[in-house]
Amino acid sequence: MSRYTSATPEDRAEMLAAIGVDSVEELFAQIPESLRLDRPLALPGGISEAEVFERLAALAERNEDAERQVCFVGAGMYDHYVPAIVDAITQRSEFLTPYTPYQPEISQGGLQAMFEFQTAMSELTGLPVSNAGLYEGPSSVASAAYLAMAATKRSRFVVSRGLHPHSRETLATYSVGYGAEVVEVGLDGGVTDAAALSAAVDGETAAVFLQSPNFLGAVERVEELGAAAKEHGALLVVACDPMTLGVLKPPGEQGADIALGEGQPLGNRLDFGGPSFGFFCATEEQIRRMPGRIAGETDDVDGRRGFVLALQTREQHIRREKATHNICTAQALNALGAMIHLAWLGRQGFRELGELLVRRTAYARERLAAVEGVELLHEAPVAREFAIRLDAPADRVLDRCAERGIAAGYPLGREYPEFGDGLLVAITERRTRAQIDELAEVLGAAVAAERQGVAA
Amino acid sequence: MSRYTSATPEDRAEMLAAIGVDSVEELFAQIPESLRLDRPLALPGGISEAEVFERLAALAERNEDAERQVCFVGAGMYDHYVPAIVDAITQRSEFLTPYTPYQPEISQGGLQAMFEFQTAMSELTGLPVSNAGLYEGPSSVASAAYLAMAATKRSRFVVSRGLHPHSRETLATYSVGYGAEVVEVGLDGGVTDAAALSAAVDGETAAVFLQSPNFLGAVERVEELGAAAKEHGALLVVACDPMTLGVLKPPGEQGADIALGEGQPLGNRLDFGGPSFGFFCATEEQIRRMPGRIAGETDDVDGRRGFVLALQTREQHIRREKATHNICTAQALNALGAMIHLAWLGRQGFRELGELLVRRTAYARERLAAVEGVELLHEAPVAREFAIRLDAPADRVLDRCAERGIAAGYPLGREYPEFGDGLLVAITERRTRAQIDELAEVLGAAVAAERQGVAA
Amino acid sequence: MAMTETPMQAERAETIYEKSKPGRRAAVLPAAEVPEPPLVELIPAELLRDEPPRLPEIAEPEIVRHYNRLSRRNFDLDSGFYPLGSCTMKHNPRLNERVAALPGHARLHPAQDPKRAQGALELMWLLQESLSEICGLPHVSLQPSAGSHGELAGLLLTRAYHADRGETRTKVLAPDTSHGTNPASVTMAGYEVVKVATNERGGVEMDDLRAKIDEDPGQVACLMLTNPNTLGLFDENIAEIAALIHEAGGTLYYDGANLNAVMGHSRPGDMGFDIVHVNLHKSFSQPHGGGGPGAGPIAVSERIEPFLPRPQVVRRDNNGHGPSFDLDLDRPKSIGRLRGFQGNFGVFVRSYAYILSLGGDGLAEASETAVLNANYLKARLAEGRAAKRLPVAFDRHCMHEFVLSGKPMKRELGLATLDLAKRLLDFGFHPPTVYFPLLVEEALMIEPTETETKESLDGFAEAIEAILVEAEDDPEVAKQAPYTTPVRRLDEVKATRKPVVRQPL
Amino acid sequence: MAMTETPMQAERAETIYEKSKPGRRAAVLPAAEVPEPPLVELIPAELLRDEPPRLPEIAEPEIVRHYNRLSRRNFDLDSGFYPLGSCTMKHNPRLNERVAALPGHARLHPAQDPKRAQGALELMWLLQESLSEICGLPHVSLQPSAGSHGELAGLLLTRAYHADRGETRTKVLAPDTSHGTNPASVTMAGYEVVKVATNERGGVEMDDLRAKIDEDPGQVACLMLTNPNTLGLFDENIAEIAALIHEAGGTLYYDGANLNAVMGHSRPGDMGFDIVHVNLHKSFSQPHGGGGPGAGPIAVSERIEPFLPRPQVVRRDNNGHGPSFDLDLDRPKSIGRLRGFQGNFGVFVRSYAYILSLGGDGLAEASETAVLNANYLKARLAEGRAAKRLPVAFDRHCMHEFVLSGKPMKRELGLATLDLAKRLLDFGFHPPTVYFPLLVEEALMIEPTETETKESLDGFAEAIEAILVEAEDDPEVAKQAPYTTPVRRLDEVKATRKPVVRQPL
Ligand SMILES: Cc1ncc(COP(=O)(O)O)c(C=O)c1O
Ligand SMILES: Cc1ncc(COP(=O)(O)O)c(C=O)c1O
Repeated sequence: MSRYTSATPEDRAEMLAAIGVDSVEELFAQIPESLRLDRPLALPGGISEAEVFERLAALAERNEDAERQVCFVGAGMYDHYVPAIVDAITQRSEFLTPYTPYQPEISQGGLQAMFEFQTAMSELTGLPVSNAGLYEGPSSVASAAYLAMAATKRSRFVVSRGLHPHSRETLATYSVGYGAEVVEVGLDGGVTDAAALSAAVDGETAAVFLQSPNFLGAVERVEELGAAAKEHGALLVVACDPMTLGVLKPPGEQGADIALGEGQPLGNRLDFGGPSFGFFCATEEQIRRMPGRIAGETDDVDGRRGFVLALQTREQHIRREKATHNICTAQALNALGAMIHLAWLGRQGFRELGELLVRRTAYARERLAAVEGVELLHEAPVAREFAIRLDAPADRVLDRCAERGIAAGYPLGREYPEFGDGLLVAITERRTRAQIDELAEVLGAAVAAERQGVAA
Repeated sequence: MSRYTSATPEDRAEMLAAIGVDSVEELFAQIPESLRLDRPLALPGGISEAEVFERLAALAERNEDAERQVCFVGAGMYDHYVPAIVDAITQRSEFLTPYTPYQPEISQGGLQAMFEFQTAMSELTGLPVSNAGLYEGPSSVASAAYLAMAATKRSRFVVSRGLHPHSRETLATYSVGYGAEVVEVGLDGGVTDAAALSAAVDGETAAVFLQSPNFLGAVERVEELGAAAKEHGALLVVACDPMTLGVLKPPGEQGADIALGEGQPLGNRLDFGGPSFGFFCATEEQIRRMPGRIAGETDDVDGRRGFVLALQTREQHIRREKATHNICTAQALNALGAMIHLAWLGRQGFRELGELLVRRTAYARERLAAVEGVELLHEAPVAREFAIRLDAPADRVLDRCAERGIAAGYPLGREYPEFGDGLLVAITERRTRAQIDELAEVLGAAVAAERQGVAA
Repeated sequence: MAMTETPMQAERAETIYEKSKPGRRAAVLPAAEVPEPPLVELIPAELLRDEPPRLPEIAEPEIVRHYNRLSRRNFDLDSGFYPLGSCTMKHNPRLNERVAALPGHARLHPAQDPKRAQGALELMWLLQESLSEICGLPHVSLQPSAGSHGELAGLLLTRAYHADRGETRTKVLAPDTSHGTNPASVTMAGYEVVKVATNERGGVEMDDLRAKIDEDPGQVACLMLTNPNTLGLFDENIAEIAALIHEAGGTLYYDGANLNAVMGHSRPGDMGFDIVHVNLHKSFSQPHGGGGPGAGPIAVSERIEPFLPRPQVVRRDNNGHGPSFDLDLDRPKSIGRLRGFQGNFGVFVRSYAYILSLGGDGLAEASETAVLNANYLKARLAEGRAAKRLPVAFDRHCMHEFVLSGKPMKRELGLATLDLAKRLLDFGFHPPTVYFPLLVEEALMIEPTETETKESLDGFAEAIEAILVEAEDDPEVAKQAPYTTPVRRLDEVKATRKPVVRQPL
Repeated sequence: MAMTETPMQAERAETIYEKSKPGRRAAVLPAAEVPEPPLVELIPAELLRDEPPRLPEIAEPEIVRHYNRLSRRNFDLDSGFYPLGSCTMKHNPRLNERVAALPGHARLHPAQDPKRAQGALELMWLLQESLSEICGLPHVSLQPSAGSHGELAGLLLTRAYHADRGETRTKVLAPDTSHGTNPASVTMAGYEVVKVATNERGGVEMDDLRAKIDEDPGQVACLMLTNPNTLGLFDENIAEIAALIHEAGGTLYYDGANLNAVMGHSRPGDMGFDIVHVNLHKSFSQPHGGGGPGAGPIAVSERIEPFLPRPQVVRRDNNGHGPSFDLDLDRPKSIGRLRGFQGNFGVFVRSYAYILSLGGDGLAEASETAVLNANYLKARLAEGRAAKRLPVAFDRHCMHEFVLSGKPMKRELGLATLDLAKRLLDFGFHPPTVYFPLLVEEALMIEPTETETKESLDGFAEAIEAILVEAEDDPEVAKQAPYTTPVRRLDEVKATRKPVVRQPL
């Protein structure tokens, strides 16, 4: 009997008797002898809770996390401060342990929270319809492509090179299954090449994919870029960073049919990449093509206000092969965390946070641009992240900074060979002016050392 | 408006109007001008949650806690593993935030938990009555003295030197108020000097105080020592370590009238000394003289089982100057943590844990005794802690061990000058054989270095 | 049945937006510390937002109260028995939450240089190794975010595998008992679903399978199976099924949602499966969170390995200089990424902690007890009225779950499975999965899991009996149920006809 | 009023012992790793226990369910309005829990060498400094575990102070409005309580005070006051009171339970108090935990300082080598220890986090809003029926709380204060403190605190009105209340007559 099971020898005897067998083995007899594992699993035996804790604490010790390093790395996930009430509430059994709310009468807490979350995301993006969340950012982009195919009966996607590399790779992976073609449009001066984009969009194009701020941190002129899509009847899909939407014009006001993105900055920790959630908002026209759960308001038999999973006829458990998507288990708890964080920030706080990010980012950008051996990779306006070019090998410079306790940024070289020694630097409200000044000093020293070929 | 208050300017205006004043200052006018603070408090202004977190994390960083050091220090508080369910449950708002359960109809959760806790402590100590907890161990000893005075109408206490120094000091402090005399009886071979004790007890003695295992870790022969108390009609008060009561004979079976102690080992973290709780159990005769809250079972008007604060007529809020004690707010949440820990250990686990401690302690004692320059301070039987004597200055040896990441024990010298270079070494289930072996090696090296006068 | 409102029913649902009041706030932000020019000097006016989003304005105490109150309107696993078939609602250990929250895990940036994230990569590698052993397949990718994501991955792997051999195949076979995500994934992967019938023992109808294959073996890309299947029955013909599919050149996909039945007893790899997904939020105790997060790692055979998603966690031996761990991106035949970064790492921490806690023996014992509990409850429900009103769909020993049919109950008492489910709510139980699998009329799919006590199982059986007794006397009681829940039956049609999916502001 | 059982009422309370079944367990322990001789070879048989204590035997899932279910039988601050007079039920920030749980705090051994616990000692010193500034007194000891512990400390300090001057004094004065812990502490400290009357403004009756002092000034050891007092009224004569006591050679003790009214506005030290206790679990947001933990630090004047408990946290300047912090044990005149180790450190962390969060300005704003909320609610209750039925005991502006008298309500409607309190439970409110202070007949003591919204205060006033309206129509409704709570009125007499204080096993 393990710590989590309760069947005592007496229980087992009674239960077997009720079943009418002599042993549990008899129950497993339906598995052909030849397919039964004739040895114990080659895994260590169980250990005590204290030992499990020590084992995992020892592994965690070997990671340089944002508590040990000053973290200027972003690239889609950011070291924001998650308020204590987010953990306190999301760790309540009532939110942590239930399944997807298939029985609405006993799931009003989760359903109403989804409804509140949908409202918040709709407000952020400026689009009327939001679902209750998808896995994460990049796969949400691929999901939007699936919707666009259904909506337009076309199968060609035009994608800005400013879209997160993971989003582009994921879209490519899915598109093999979709039988769709993906055409990429390059960048110019840090932003999507407008001319190339309108040239690339045609009558076969199902959707145009932009990101703003884009991967290089540049705020895109979405409305102008989107014109080509409108012209050819393609959907305009805009990936965005939710934390910038307190200050930046929402995609919905710039002609986006779909606005989506990585939700981690809202109430979710870094967790080495997950779990977080993807948000997904759209116009009214698309509501019946939306992927994922959607909570809706309704009444009970006595006229009480209540919430249910709406439009389930879109979903796999009802519509099977004709479903708008295959997603089932998603990221409800992560979306709840986002909602609590947004409620905590509130209307004023959310805007102030956006302003804080823009101003500290401007300060950091100016500060680093002034460093010897560092120059801006582009001059386009930025909100909370920006790209620089180092006059030294980025990986070696990053190592030197890391030795001094600073994660200086995300190296662009691998995904953007054209920016071989490019570095992406991200700012959150946790990054103080003092830390930014220290980054400038440390980065400058590292670049200088590399140029003088000093051994690290 | 702070983050925790809600009164907007509009609210304030409406509220002031309803009150019929123009400003809040008018409400403060009842404080004589001369007594009103005419300047802001000389404290820094408020800061954001993230900043408070960073500030306190930085302070915490400067402590060498049991996660950074291998901790063999005990002396009343021990580095046991507190199971995760303890935090998960005690952090629920429903347990964390209510006041003392004065309204039983809406406090059944807390009251039943107290009742369950009382049952557990009664089982551990072998005494029929337990309260719901006091502040911590040492002040519980002083509270027992107050009870003994009321029960015997005497005011003389005989105390073993084996009682925790903090308990003896606290008893001395309170006794000034009680107008009582405290007589101390020495140790012989690590245990209370039986002859000296019976000589010290007389017809004026209100109570005899023993601790088992005593401060040097030795298991006392409580029954024999207690005989003197019985003979003279004094109460026998036994302080004990709850973690040893799975294997050691309970005080209640050795003639104790009162069994009490520091509850920290049960479900409470070290917290640099508190909050924890004191447990306090007694015979039926003493029930109406008990200090602190006691939950009792009863029925509601419909015959439903329920729980209330029983025997409140003992307490200060009813009896005022005639109360059995002045305690009001105690340590309910800490006692709940203890109950959850005990339920998690369960009847079998609790005994097994006791056995584990006894065996690892025996191993450690043997291992250290074999170290050059280390000898046992006494040969008496021990359960989870033992005393050794170092052939070198204890403080310097401890420093050397600390430099190697080991908190080797508690130095006896300050409180027991007679054991100048004595060291008290404590074992918990977290201290592995490997760590014990490492302690032997490091301690040996430190002693050797000191003897050779090697500079640290 | 009392129709007076319960205290909770009496309080009307109010959203946090309705509790908002201009000027209130919870968050206080750090000072800017840097120059504060007007934003327009930093970002062109036309790219700026005019009005901030209308998020709620409310101070912290009321936010906490709002969500605490909301939480009490949820039934959860820590409240009581939750025999939701196919969902494996087993105990969620708090230890797992504790270790997942360690800063070394929780605050580790996903783009951290692998050499500075060795602990995380080793943990992932150890989890891969454990799942590989449990599934009996040599290679594992942790990347998929949930079961359905794993299914899609498996089908894309199948496509890549065939493409690599110069083949294009169009059909994916799946039994009519399969879960909805299976056909949905098939479509997303660009395949056509071919349904395979179920035989009288609840397994795959072999003749139908052969027929469907023989139609055009060259078109058979894959067969997706759950084994034990969604009826809770182990398909004894699995070896032959595997042979047929492999003969046709297809891959065999194992939907691991029911892995909890066979851990340490039988392994998909040994059954002949090429690709397996594992729902860490089912068999490996990741809390369901009211609809996620989860994770759906996949284990695959040698021939599928070259195509696994990128990046892959690998262990390098550094010839003797002690092992190190890395993210391998250099995988030319890979299908590519399925998502951002490395997967739901926080879930990996919890599930690995669970595997460490139970160990190999504990996992086997868990499956054993899961099967024991299911068969015991099945036996209890073969007594009394349920025997006739709610017969088991396939009368044989089950594995970890079983399916009853409410058909007689509906015919004889006029009580639909839905009514029974709703009435169970008043008894404090979460209902079983209803109306799935589709081939069983008025289906009730019951999965107790290993972490339930005999007392809970008995209590559930007694509740079913009580409801049936009550219904013989007056079926209306159940038809109007529930009565004691925060809200009573809700108008789902309205919610779909005229959807209101956000708070109007 | 509906008398049908609520779902929660329907489930009979079962203790965890009643859910126990032999052989079940949650904990799995580490292997011994060392030789395992029979215990008798290590400890003499007669010192060993025969049978282990009969603790419950139950697996983890059911332990979690048990205590989660129990928790739902509690009303708490995060559930709703909790205007419990004198208890300062203000919001408990979760941030404080987070920082208290940091391993550097939570796993720090209290016997750690001070030079290896500098962070903790500095935090304690910073908290001492903050409380010193707030109280207007130069020295602070954090040692007392709660308010009543602080009271005892204050009286022992008074005794030591006088003894040091070769005086022995026997009397401690306290107003009849004082809290029960005051007289109880006086007795424990070996003094005799002398009650002082209250004047028509709710303050100390000066003539009575003079009389009590003049009886024998040399016997007056101390006067214990709460200011604002338990009526929520500030005693305008405090300066004169202080003068009288000091003239007589006594000390003036400030019961800080009501400090939340005056933070940043007025300071006990400036009022002339010698000794002050602060309830960190009231004014400084430490959660009450259903009856603790708390902490009751004391702030004292110069003349009392030499006698402060041991050890005392001190800051050493190390002539310029940067400050360090230490535990000072070398205090020859100290009254000694009041408890084990250094005090409730975890509480210090929370309260210091609270002080950092609000800052000096925020604390002043908190008191201001607390006073505003109290006066507003008082005004609301001076409207409608409450005006006549529940008149305020002393008709003047109050500070952070106020006291109503249910005397007319009882006379005119036959409704006791207790009935009103119980009926409030059905409206989802925690009742005020009742029957205290004693000098007000049928007293209701109401303290809303600053963290409540105007809406909550309005809702409470409306509930009172509704209950009074209802009572005019039928007082029985309230007399039988509550109806909707997990249990209804309980037989407290039985619990005291034949106390059952543990589960029989
Ligand atoms: C049999 C079966 N297959 C697949 C799935 C889909 O798994 P997930 O919800 O993790 O996407 C489920 C989950 O409900 C299931 O029960
Ligand atoms: C006025 C007053 N004085 C003293 C106390 C005692 O404080 P504590 O409960 O912290 O011992 C209280 C607490 O209820 C109080 O309200």
